[in-house]
Amino acid sequence: MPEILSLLPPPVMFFVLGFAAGLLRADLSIPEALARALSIYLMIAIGLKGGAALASPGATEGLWAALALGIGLSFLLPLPAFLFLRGALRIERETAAAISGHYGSVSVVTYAAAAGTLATLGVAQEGFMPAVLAAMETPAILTALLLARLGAGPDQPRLNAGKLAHEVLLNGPVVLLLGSFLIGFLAGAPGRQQLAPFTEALFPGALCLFLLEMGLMAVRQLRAGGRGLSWGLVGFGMAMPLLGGTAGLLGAQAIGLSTGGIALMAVLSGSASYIAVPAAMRLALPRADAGVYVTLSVAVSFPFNILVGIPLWVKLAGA
Amino acid sequence: MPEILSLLPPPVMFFVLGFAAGLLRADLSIPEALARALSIYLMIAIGLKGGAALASPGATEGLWAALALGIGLSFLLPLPAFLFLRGALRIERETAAAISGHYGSVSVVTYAAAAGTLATLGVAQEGFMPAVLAAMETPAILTALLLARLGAGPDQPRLNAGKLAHEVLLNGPVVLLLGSFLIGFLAGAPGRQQLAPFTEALFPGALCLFLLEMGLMAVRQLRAGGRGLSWGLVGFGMAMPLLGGTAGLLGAQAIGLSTGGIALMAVLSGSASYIAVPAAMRLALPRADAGVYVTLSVAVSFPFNILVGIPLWVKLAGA
Amino acid sequence: MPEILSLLPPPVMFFVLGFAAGLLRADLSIPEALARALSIYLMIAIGLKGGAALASPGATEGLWAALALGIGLSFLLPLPAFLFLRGALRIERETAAAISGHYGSVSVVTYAAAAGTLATLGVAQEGFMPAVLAAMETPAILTALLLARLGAGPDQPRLNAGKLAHEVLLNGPVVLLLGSFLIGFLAGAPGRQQLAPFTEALFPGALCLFLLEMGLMAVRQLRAGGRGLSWGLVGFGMAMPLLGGTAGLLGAQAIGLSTGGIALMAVLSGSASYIAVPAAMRLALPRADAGVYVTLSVAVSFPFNILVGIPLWVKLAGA
Amino acid sequence: MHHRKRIEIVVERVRADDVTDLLDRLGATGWTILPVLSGRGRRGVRLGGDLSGVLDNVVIVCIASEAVTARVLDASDELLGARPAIVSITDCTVLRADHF
Amino acid sequence: MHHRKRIEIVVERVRADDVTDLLDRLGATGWTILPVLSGRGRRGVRLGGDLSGVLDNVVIVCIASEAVTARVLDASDELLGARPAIVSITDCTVLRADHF
Amino acid sequence: MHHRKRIEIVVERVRADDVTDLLDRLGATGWTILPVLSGRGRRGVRLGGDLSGVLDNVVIVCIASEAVTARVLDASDELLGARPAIVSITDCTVLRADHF
Ligand SMILES: Nc1ncnc2c1ncn2[C@@H]1O[C@H](COP(=O)(O)O)[C@@H](O)[C@H]1O
Ligand SMILES: Nc1ncnc2c1ncn2[C@@H]1O[C@H](COP(=O)(O)O)[C@@H](O)[C@H]1O
Ligand SMILES: Nc1ncnc2c1ncn2[C@@H]1O[C@H](COP(=O)(O)O)[C@@H](O)[C@H]1O
Ligand code: NA
Ligand code: NA
Ligand code: NA
Repeated sequence: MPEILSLLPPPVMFFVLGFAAGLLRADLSIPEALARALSIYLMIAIGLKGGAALASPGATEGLWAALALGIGLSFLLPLPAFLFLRGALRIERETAAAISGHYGSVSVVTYAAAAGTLATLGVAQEGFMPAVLAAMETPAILTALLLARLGAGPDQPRLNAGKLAHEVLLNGPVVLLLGSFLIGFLAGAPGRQQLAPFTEALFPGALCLFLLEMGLMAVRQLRAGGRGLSWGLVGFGMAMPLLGGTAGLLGAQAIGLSTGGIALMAVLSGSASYIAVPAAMRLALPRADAGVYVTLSVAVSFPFNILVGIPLWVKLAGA
Repeated sequence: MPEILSLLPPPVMFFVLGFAAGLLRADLSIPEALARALSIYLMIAIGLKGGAALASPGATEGLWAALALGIGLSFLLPLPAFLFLRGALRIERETAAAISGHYGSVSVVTYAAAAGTLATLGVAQEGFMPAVLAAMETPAILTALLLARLGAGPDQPRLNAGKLAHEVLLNGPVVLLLGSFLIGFLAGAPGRQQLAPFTEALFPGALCLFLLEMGLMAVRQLRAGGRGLSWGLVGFGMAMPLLGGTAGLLGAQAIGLSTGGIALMAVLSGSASYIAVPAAMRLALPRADAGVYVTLSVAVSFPFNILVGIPLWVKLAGA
Repeated sequence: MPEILSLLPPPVMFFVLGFAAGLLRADLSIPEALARALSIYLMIAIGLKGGAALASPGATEGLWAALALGIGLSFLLPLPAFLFLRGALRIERETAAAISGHYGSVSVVTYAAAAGTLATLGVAQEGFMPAVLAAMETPAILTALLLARLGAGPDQPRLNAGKLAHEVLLNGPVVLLLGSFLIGFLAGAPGRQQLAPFTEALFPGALCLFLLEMGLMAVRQLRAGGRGLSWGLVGFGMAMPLLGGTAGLLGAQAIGLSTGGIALMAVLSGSASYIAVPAAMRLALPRADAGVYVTLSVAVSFPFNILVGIPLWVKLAGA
Repeated sequence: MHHRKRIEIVVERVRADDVTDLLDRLGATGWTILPVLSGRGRRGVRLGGDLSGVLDNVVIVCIASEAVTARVLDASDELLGARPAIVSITDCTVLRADHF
Repeated sequence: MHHRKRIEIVVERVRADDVTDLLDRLGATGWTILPVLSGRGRRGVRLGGDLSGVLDNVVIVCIASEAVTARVLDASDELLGARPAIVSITDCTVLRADHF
Repeated sequence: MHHRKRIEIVVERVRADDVTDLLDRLGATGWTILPVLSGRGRRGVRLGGDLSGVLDNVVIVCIASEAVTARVLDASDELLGARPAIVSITDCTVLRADHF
């Protein structure tokens, strides 16, 4: 059975279960509070584990190059996305900018699922990857805003810079990931040991439950917002993760990350935000269509990354 | 203390605590989202454990006979229930049919509590019992619908067959139990080991918390819907579990299940559904009184099964 | 790192994270259902552990003196609080009485955080302290009511004695703590072992998550209700924990508790209720300003106790 | 300001979709669904939050033109005939006529 | 269509039972309780969700006849005298007169 | 009994603060925010509960005097110009005039 396990580990099977249950309109729903609770739990657990790992000797080697790579990709990946959305799909400017921001940023659960797959396969990775994850959350937001402004008319609504800076620097995922990372670092090995039953032993099970809900949510949002998605957009929602992932893969190989690090960097670059970026775009680009970008990220690219992206990047990384 | 523990294990003590707190109108409530989350957790944990158990060699022995017995009981037990409700208590046809469906089907928490008692006592059981649990969820729904139609006038509202089939095959408990069962089976021993801290180590504690809430909920629904219950109905809500449990006990002995399997089959047959069947009845038999069947199942038969049924069947099974 | 850990263990760091995130208006929120669920979990876990500890031989030594001390402090501490609030701050009678009741009673999370600090430091404590915690919850409510009546005019609204008795004896924290305590006691060592992965292994992690939320909640309530707090009241919210804690410290030394017991008794006396007492005051003293006492307890005294009180009492107790 | 009707319907959560489908079909430009904690009616107290969800109710609010309201009332009587629900209508005014 | 009153009461969650008991006693045929996220009034902002629940409010909606409404108004003034709550009344019409 | 207006606004949860700030500024004596499960409007179905919360809506209810209502309507047209929201106004009566 280990082969099936490595291709389709339990969390991914639960995603498929949720997605199938949703498609078949099964009478199944996860309380919204549970989904939010699990999302918070995953970010804290990832942050704590990463911080504790960084506290061990020699663990910072390669950190700066990886951070620079991640931040650079987050800044740059929205560009090709925007050009394609405007040029080929003729999407309205603000919506195109908002969508493109999602693809520079990252998805915590996609990262968690990939980390789970690597753990199952026994492939090691750099301990600082959660810091890279946190660092990639928000640069893309700035690019998206720039893209929305460039060439736009003078009737733009005023940008509330204060509110926006908050969204960029103080959105939930960044605060939770960096905060937990710092706490994990300060608490070191004794802290890690104390919290391990919560943050590590429960992690695979919590991930299963959350991916079940993500499967259900993908279909739900597809039903509610799917009419807004053209086939072109759906295609974009699958092609863009491939482009982003390839960029991440090549970049990570160039800076000499480990096999696991390469796979994770590709997964991060290929993933699309579904918490931090939508929240920022709603405030900064109110005329962009939230139904489109939320649906595209949650209901198209997320499933694609879970089912196709992760196995692909893990394989290409050489694991 | 082990004696007290075996008669009244912690989860049951928490049920008593919740029930007592409810009766005394203590200012205590469990968030609804937590109750739903725990209910989902229990089904997933039961399914995963059962599936993993089935993946071990020789584990399918006796599976088909047990499935056949469970499905048969689920189909047949509504019959005596319906006859009694119509004949002796003169309950209106649709409501009688709806109630009777609950008693052919099963309660996941009652099963979980019984499994916990058996674990405390160190009594083994067939690993496939969660599959039997899932299989018994829905046959009773069909019987209930048949009973509601038989001899009814021509002014019946049209039955939306599609919607109904979904309720029967794709209700939450069936999807979660069978889905997790399959995933547990595919993931096998390595998957089980990875998920054990979540699905097994936490199980007793989660069950305690959930039974606390079930105690509170039983009293709450009794207060809200209790006026709709005659003494005859209350009596039925206790007698029917005894009848069903006896049938399950004898059947399980006849097909040669283990001691634990006999006890669980009796518990399942004696238990009454509180998720899948009410949901199906609401759609299929809209004129039946939901207040009556929900209250009877949750506030009369469930407590009776926890406090009287489980100890009785465990004892009679010879554990 | 152990030094940082002992001054600022992970749960306290998470409190600081939540508080800072709140002050900076970070876009972060914990679902209300999760906060309530964690609060219930902590009370059950504390009760179970205490009850199991009491079941071990010789564990009741010193119990009665500690209970008497705790109950006495809970009865008496509202007196100086009330005198100060009326005399120095000229707070309206009912509100002053309501506030003072909070400071005789206790905070479960403050207790849990202190117990966590002691565990990190390896300092032992009496197993019955959770019983003292439960016993201190409500005597202060009676004192508060007496204070509200003394010297009040004849136009007092009738006191619904039945409802009030329920609030005093059957409020959520008392029922959960005492109920779990009893269950833990009855279940003894085998029960404890079965539930330990839930109640003990998860405790530090759950406490982290809950303190994160308490930090956010403190700022949230400060924002909503802070305008109602004069600087005098804020000062009171810090001075009163020092007075209460000192009384608890001296009392515990007088009756000869262990180092850990002394620290916990000081923490309990210094802490302020945020569940049981507000609920009771709302019913019994409807004219008192709920915004003031909830905000003072949650947003001033709680943070003060976590950041200043606990380290102080742990140090002064000699740990 | 333009005159419209505010239709408010209390109905079982499991049947909310049927009602909104009806509203859509009859030309309503929109609707909003609110959660209900508990309620009392001819069938006694209904307390939401049982695990099957069958005792949950919701409130559906629909701002509609006179014409749509008339159609909804005719149809809802029929739709809800067998299953109880509470329908009340209030006069209201709205800012932008083209939205409703 | 029949004329009725729609009574809407914002009140503390811990006191909702007192209000619905009063409605029952005065002959209301039913009521519906909705959750509130937050609010502002004379006592400032009230943000639900503290752990004791004392800051939570609810909205109680009651469709009642003119006669019941009059009785409720008289009594609620008294009931709520000491404790703040917001009561507003709107004219509405209902489908079936026998339900209200 | 005194005549007032009941303003009901459906708006995105992330923008609720802007609306209540406006109400405060224009002299409203209070408001109440209710949660929304889902809704449909010109932008199609909006289903709350996504993890970013941007698809959540709320209902803001404000009982206000005629004068405040007029000011709110003027301003809300401007405030909400770029961003969709649903505003409806109903006549209502209240018990105590001094509260509103
Ligand atoms: N007069 C009323 N005013 C407001 N809500 C009502 C009224 N009557 C019934 N309801 C609501 O409608 C639900 C179903 O009513 P019923 O079918 O009559 O039991 C109740 O649970 C209440 O939530
Ligand atoms: N003018 C108003 N319009 C709508 N709701 C109000 C109004 N005034 C007060 N409320 C609600 O009633 C609650 C209590 O008001 P108060 O007792 O005046 O603080 C507030 O928290 C609001 O939810
Ligand atoms: N006619 C209507 N009646 C009630 N609620 C509406 C109506 N139209 C829109 N809404 C609500 O307002 C939200 C936003 O509408 P819109 O911006 O038109 O998509 C919807 O999701 C509904 O909750
Ligand atoms: Na990306
Ligand atoms: Na059964
Ligand atoms: Na105290």
